Amino acid sequence: TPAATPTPTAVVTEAPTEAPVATEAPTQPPPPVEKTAVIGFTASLTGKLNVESTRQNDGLKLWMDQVNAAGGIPLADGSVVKFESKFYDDESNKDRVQELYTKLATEDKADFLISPYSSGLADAAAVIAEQYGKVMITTGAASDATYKKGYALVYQSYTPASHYLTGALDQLASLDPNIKKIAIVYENEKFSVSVVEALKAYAEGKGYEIVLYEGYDTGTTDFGPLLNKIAEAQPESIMGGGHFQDGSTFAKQLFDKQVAVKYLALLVAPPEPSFAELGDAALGVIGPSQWEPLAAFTPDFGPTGVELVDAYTAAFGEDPSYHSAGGYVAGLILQKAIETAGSLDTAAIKAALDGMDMMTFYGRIKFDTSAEAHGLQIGHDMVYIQWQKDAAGALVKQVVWPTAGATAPALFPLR
Amino acid sequence: MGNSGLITSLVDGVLIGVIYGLAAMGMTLIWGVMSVINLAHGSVIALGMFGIYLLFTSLGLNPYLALILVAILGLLLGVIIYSIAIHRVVNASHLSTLLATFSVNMIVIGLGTAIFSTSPRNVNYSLGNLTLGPVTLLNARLVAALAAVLVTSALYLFLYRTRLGKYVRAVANNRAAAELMGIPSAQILALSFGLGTMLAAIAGGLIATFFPFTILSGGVYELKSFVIVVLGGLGNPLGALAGGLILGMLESIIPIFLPNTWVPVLEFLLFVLILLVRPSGLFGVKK
Amino acid sequence: MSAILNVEGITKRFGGLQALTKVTFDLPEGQILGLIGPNGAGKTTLFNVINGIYSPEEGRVHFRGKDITGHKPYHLSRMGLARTHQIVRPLNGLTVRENVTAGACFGRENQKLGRAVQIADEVLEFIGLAERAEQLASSLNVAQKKRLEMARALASRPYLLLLDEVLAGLNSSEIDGMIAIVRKIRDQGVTIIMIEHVMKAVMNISDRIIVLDYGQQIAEGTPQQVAADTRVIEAYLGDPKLAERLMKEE
Amino acid sequence: MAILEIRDVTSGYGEVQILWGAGLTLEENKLTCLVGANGAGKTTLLRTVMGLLRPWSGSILFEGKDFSRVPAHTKAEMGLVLVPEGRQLFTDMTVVENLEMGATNRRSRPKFKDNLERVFEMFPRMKERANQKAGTLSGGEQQMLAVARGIMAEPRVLMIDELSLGLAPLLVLQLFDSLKQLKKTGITILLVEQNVQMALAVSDYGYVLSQGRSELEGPTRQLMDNQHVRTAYLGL
Amino acid sequence: MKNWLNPGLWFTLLLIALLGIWPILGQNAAAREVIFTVLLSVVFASSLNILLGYTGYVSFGHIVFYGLGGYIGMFLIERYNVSLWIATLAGGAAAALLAFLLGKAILRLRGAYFALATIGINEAMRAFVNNFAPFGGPTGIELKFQVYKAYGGAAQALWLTYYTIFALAILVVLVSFFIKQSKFGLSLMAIREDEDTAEVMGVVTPNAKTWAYVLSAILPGMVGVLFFFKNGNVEPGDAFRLHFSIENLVMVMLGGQGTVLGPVLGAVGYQRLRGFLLTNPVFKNIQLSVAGALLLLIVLFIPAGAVGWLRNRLPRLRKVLP
Ligand SMILES: Nc1ncnc2c1ncn2[C@@H]1O[C@H](COP(=O)(O)OP(=O)(O)OP(=O)(O)O)[C@@H](O)[C@H]1O
Ligand SMILES: Nc1ncnc2c1ncn2[C@@H]1O[C@H](COP(=O)(O)OP(=O)(O)OP(=O)(O)O)[C@@H](O)[C@H]1O
Ligand SMILES: [Mg+2]
Ligand SMILES: [Mg+2]
Repeated sequence: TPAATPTPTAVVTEAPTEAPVATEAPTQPPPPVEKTAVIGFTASLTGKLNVESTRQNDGLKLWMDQVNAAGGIPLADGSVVKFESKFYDDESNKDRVQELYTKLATEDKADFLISPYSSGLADAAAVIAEQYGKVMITTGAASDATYKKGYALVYQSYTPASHYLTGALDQLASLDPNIKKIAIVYENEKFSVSVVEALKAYAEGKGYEIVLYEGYDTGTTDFGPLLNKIAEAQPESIMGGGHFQDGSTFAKQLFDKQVAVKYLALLVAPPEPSFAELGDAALGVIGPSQWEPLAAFTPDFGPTGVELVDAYTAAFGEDPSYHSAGGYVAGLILQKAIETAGSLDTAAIKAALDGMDMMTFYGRIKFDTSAEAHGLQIGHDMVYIQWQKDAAGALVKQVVWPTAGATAPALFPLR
Repeated sequence: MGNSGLITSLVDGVLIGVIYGLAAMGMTLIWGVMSVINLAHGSVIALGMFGIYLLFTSLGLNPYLALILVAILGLLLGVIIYSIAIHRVVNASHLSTLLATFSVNMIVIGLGTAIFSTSPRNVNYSLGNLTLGPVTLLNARLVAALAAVLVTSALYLFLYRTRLGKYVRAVANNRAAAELMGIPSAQILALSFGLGTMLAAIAGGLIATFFPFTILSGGVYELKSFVIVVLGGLGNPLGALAGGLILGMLESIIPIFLPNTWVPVLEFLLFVLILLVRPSGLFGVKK
Repeated sequence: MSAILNVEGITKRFGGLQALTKVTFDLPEGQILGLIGPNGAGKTTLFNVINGIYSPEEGRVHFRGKDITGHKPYHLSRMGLARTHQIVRPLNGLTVRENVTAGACFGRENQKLGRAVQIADEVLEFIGLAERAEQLASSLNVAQKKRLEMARALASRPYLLLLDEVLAGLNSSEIDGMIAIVRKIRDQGVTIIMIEHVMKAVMNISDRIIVLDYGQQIAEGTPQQVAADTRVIEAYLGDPKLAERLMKEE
Repeated sequence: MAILEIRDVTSGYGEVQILWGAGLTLEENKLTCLVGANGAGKTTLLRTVMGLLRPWSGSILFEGKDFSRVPAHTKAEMGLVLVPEGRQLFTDMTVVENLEMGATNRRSRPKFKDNLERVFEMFPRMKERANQKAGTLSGGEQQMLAVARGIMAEPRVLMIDELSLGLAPLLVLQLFDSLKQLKKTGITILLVEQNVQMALAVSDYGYVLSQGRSELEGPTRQLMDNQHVRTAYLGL
Repeated sequence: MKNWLNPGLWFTLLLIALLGIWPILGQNAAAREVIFTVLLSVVFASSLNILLGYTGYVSFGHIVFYGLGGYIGMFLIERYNVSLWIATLAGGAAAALLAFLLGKAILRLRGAYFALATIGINEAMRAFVNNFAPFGGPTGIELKFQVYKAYGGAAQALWLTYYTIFALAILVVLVSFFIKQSKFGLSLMAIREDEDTAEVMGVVTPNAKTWAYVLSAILPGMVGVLFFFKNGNVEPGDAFRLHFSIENLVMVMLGGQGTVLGPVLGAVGYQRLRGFLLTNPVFKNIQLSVAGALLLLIVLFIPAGAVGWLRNRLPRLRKVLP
């Protein structure tokens, strides 16, 4: 029963040195057989994805430490399973992803796999997971395409890319129905393109006029030419972006150039805490987030948002970002599936995942089970944050959409 | 696109182009003098960025003052890199130096990632804006462009007006002969490498005053430097400046007519074309 | 005897510099033609025009009856025209045998590799480098490198051989050896043009001599005629008295 | 007085030994010549003296001081100048720039103008070609430039490897004549030549190098008159 | 022919055979993946060596052939459902064609200018593919998992690509050996030593260079298809990654350019070194710097590469180690 499961957060508040299983049991039965399950993945210790990947890795590590400290997960046969991780540096590129995942799946005898950060790397890893019949929970891999390739064992914890910015458009419509001119400016790369393609179709369906639809290359630092083009097109709203660096640079240069725009929503960058370093340039910028500490979901499994933030901050000395939450929730999904299955058997766990529908600190988790898009995340939704000023004039993040979860009204129009 | 748009684009192009030119100058100098293709160029640019960042954030130094320190450190770093990694192989087979600089790059990037991670940094220091008619400019960019022009002129005067500069050119042309003429070639080579590294570090430092960066950011400028070096002619510092300007203008003008993402296609095609038509560069003397 | 080479009115300029002016001559098969003249007179440039490195501004070159003006060097090599370089250019990273084998492979006979190696060994024997066959070309000394240049050219079995100062830098016994070799080559029926500043050799070996000065042909004839020509003495050979004075003076 | 003394030097390339104990002494203001068959090691000796090759053993004394470990550029600065085999010009620089590069040491700089005039007089062709890139000169012109550049350095000791290489007979005569003039201006000269007869004729003292060893030495007259020397070493 | 008896050839082949058979014997998938990476570089580096080592032309952007081959192959598999074999051949053919067309133009350039031009070509190609809709633009091309069914499932497909690359590795050694021993090889080496002289000697340099370029492009084009087929997707950034190109240059130099064994040793050594450091618990956090430092030491103390060093030390080996 779920109640008998020591949830990780419950343990953190207890003295971690005590073995919870032993103390809780009233009649001192022989200690249960302890199994160790290996979780394998690669992380980008070097290369361009290093930051996001490290946070994701930290989140996962927190989950694992908590479960292990809580004494592991009891299985149906009376044994308990604890976890151990094996991971290697994928250098943020695809060359060795398959080599390393194969090593994880075979030599290192990983029982479960977690994806690397980013859709591209996850894609390469998924083939191996599928081939060795290992369940893989992906995180940081939003691109829809991976889950439409016919995999049976790959499960997505992120909201798919196609949903990243559609909510922003809904918000815009509710803020000012008269705004019609949108510029979509995006990083010309797999993930961002899948986001804006969906956005574009959605916007056109709603009768918006796309005055500029243009990509920029990964690694762009000088947005001057693009900004001049935007200024010429005179959009009322700008949406798009890509990853942290280009997104924050874009926001900054847009501000420096004093381009007039009423609504600005960018991918990935705004939810990052360090986005605040932009100062006034950050003010009013909106961004979709997989998760926010502010978002007050009532979990039916795992810790609450507040508990997670406290534990994470204690462990790593910084606030968790949604990448951290993604790493954590990947573990949580696995935990729930093992508990439901009561064993480490792949078929049973697959069945548990297929049937999963739970509420966590991160939001709802449910997977598509159709043949066309098996494993695609369909339960989880994005929240939209905006940088605003608090009473003291410091920049703070507020959830501004959907209104149900909003912590403050949106600052509108931007400038 | 209207006239004001064009003017804005041109001004932007010039300002960024000068910086590109400065970044490329270090590469062209090292290449011209010792035929070393410096694959650590990008990482030195990144170190220049971090130099400014660290001096600014931890010592609170004014970034432009910090630039002087960064320049000196850059020179030293170059001399050290030369003595450890390059000197032994500078006469060995043509490509050994390529490997040596590649290794240096790996070491710097590896350590840099371990220390700084690849999260972007910002030098939060603003000089404000300047608005002239339709054009709005960041003062930081203006200052950077000016600084770049100054550094270029200084380098030019050094190479063509001073004895030491002539020695550098002589060593570049024939090392053994220079040695026979009483020119201490090893020191000259170390100095040249140091100067090249210094220029890269300065360029990095200036870029850091208006763009965010990571330890990997230098790579982009390294690639652009290759293009510029060819446009301007190998080993020609003024050519590098002109090449940088051309590149900067192309980058700001092409998007007026085509989607932004076609810029690199045209840029590199043009590059290959120029190589074929005028391999000695637009400003090199024709053979 | 028919002419193997006809040079008609060749003019070559480098920028403002007129390196060759209307150079014209015919070369009968089987002869040795000496080409002399002061430094910078245009001798090497003439070789470069004949074997296709430069194309001339004016004039034509015919080789064995065919117009070859502006043909690529590699075509001319296939047609039987070989040369050596004034400043030796061995293929340094290859062995002596490989150098010469390459000569045989891509020369007039366009030999298969196996046969080319045989030819190379024969030529090396002939030229006196046989025991160095396995050495890297870079480790040879000046005299040996000159021989290597010769060997490589010979291995291509040319009809016409252009020799650019093959005697420069050799001591007198080496020079004698080389002259003997050049004679033997001629005796095998190869026509030779030879640029040389070593007078005792040129005068000895040439059937005919052409003298260039500032790109112009200033004299032409048998060695005796040329040696007696006052313009040649003035521009090139120098006053014999000067030599005497030099030798005597303390 | 001996300005340069080379004692029992051994040296070579990689592991191949070329010099097996070569020695010679240059008297100040004298013209000394070094002859020997092709491959005897003359060039190797000059390179070793100059410091382009490291001596394996033996010593090199310049004005009585040990000089063996001094790098080439310091030697040049001190006035030991080599006109090398293969010329080693700055091919991408003009004739005049090459001559300027010759005059880099402290003693030569103030005399640059005078020396320039002097070499233009010696080699009028250099004046004609003053602004041509050295790499495009004819073989003989390059040789002239190499010698001229050596003279520009205002050397104390001038070592010339193969002075007459590739030069027209008339010019060779004039050049040997000029060497005698140079000697009078206080330059000590070491000449390596294949044109043995001429070299011995203009020199004061001669050495014969054979297979990396100094075989014979003596005033040039004596060497010339010695029949054994003539046939065995000079190929006359 | 007596060439066949060359011990160096057999040694090289034996080395590859031992490497290649090891995963097959134990049906060890982890080993297979490790060796796949190594063999990929063996093929790439040895091909590059034909141009770099034999002909003396440095191609920085050789990855363009790998990328283009990979794209063409993936396009055919995804769009027209052709078999892996045909796709692989097509990838090689596309690379060869590109090399042929390019060769006519850029091989006129020498030294650094050629090297730079190859960078330009690669970057232009990458930027172009990024904008080229039929190849999926920035999203690239993805294969359905279904595709592997035709080869008996994903596991079998991965083994098949492995056997193929194993065969290509053997092939590349044979090709580079026989080129080196041939008249064609001699013409390339003459060009390497002195192109003008080679021309004077009768080497038809434009043709020889172009064929060397084409030969050095084919196999990289083919392994590109194998690699991306195995990955299941291809994106511009992965296909035309300049850094990988330079790494392969490094391998050639490490092993010894211009030799048959050199690039093989270099590829094995470099990839295994990186692989070891990446997975070693002590080094994995600073693996890049450690690899860099080791590389630097090797470069400084044996700049001629392993085989070059051996050949210089023991000249008798010159004949034995081609
Ligand atoms: N590429 C070039 N550019 C400019 N001038 C050149 C070029 N090549 C040769 N010259 C000039 O043309 C003239 C003729 O040169 P060439 O090499 O033919 O002389 P040469 O008769 O062979 O002399 P030498 O006996 O010294 O070798 C020389 O004055 C030389 O400086
Ligand atoms: N770089 C080198 N590597 C190996 N051996 C060399 C090298 N340079 C010269 N040698 C060898 O050293 C020996 C002596 O050469 P050196 O050039 O000193 O002779 P030399 O007396 O100057 O001859 P020459 O009159 O031909 O110039 C020759 O046998 C030559 O093969
Ligand atoms: Mg000549
Ligand atoms: Mg010599």
